Amino acid sequence: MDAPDNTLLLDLDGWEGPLDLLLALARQQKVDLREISILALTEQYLGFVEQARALRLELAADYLVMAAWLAYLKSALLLPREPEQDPDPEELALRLQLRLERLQAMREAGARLMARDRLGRDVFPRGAPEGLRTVRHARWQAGIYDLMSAYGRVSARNRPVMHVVADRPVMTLEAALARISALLGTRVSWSAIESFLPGQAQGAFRRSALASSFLAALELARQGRVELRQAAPFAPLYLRAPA
Amino acid sequence: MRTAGGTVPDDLLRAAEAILFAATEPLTPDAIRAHLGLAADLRPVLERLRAEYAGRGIELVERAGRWHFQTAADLAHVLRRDREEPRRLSRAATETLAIIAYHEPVTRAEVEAIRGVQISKGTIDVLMEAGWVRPAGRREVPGRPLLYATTPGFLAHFGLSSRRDLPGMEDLRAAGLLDPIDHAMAAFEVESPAEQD
Amino acid sequence: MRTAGGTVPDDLLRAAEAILFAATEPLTPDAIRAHLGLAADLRPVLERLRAEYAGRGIELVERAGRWHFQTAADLAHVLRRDREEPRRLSRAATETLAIIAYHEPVTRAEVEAIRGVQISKGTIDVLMEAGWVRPAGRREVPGRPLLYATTPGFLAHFGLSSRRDLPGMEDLRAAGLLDPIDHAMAAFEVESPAEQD
Repeated sequence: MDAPDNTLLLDLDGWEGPLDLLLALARQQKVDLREISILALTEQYLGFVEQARALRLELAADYLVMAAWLAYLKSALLLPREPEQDPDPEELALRLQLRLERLQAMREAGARLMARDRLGRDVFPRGAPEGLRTVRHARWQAGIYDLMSAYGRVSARNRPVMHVVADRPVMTLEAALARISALLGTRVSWSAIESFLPGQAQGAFRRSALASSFLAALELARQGRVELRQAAPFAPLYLRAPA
Repeated sequence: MRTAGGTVPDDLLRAAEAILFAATEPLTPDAIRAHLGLAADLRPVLERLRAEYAGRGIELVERAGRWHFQTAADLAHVLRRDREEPRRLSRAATETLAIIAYHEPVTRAEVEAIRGVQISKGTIDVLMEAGWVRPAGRREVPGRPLLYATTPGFLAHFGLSSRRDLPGMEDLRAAGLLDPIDHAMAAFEVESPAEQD
Repeated sequence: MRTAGGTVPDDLLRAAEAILFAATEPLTPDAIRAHLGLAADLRPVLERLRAEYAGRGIELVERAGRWHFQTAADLAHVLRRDREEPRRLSRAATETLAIIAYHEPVTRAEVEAIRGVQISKGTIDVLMEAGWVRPAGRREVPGRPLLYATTPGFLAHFGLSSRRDLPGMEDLRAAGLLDPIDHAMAAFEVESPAEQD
């Protein structure tokens, strides 16, 4: 811990990752990154990691990964060149240098950006603009036909209307009661309710006759004058005279 | 844009201009001076700025000793952009308009009686906004309710030369518009108090 | 303050000036035209307005195709008085913003590759909250990572007419420093299996 830059090197909090540390080391070496010695940089970095170890400082894993990779790069650069070696260590060194250049370029670009005349800090928009307004108007549309039909609708709604119920073919409950009572005496066994309807009954009249006959059957059953049988809901309904 | 001559230093003029522009409220000359941090007499600066902006789209004005920029008064119309959107009149509004046209002048209560349904405040407003209906005095009965009538704009829009051109009841009947086809339905129709117009 | 000559009608110039002055946001020529309600070519109008204001305390500037008035940069010292300095961006956020601006659109992993370190989730959030960075679709590679790009607000804030005006853009491009990031150096790659995109 004799060299003054050691204190800088061990200030771990200041580094944003191994690449950042490498860039700082490289800039100590040369301002122009294109002229740095990758080999020297590698040694500096490995020396830094060594010192951290000696001080029992815990280094984040990515610093150690970088150290391992740089140790590999260093040995590849120092060993006699094998023509077919892949990847080419010189190329790896060049890429590392390019990465450092790229990071430095972006760091400088960020600083230049922040130093620009910034809106709201150095230059200002109008403090109290009147503002622009977009006013939407409805252009109401209706035609004479709309008007006529609306008035027709209102008038028709208010005219007195006489409701006439048309004469419809029905079988009254009384008729059904009389018919079933009369027919029951002629039947010897269970007969479906449909067989009690008039033979000529069709359509609405047949439905009316069926409804009334059903009610009549219930009424007769209540009076004990008929017996009803149905095997299941909606199954045929059978009638017979009580035994 | 700089006028020739004048004894006001340019940098003072520019600074005052920028301060007034960026200010969120009208400024007294003292307030401007405080920003500048110097003891200059601002009166000639402000007067010259005002003169330079005279006739432009922006002007510098003084109100009760405070100065501010504003857009020129005659350009107020360009700051407002009007957009027309065609919209169909609602059924409630169409019926109300028809009743007013056939029975004018009528009160709102009378319109409601004829329609058999209440009408919302907005319905008549829409018709007035459209320029088809106008207030036409008051009926001299207790409460003096407002009367409504149609406008010349109404006749123009519907292509009528006078109200006598409105189709009569016989015309409506002939056109099949009085047939009570769906009136059982209409009677059941629910109309909310806050009718959409 | 009117420059001599010019083929721009005065009323058009005044109207455009008032609209830009009253606007709360930078305006595109189309937006100005919509307010004017006419189909004029606004380019000469805006160019002439810009020329007329050049050197004044207020300037007309174009940023990302939108125009607005702002105070002249050299007057910052009189305007900054009693204004709060906007929050300083962290180093990570500053570098991230620069990388996005110079490389856009980029993924978070690409930003991390250049910086050689993971960036925390909050870093991009800060830039988006400032209105300078926006999501810009996804890269069609496995995982479909989100892409980020800058906004018109970024250009307006930093006084750039377009991304071509970014400081040193051409030099960096010529030096190959903006080329697609080479992922070959696996050892440098930041390991971020659980990348939040």
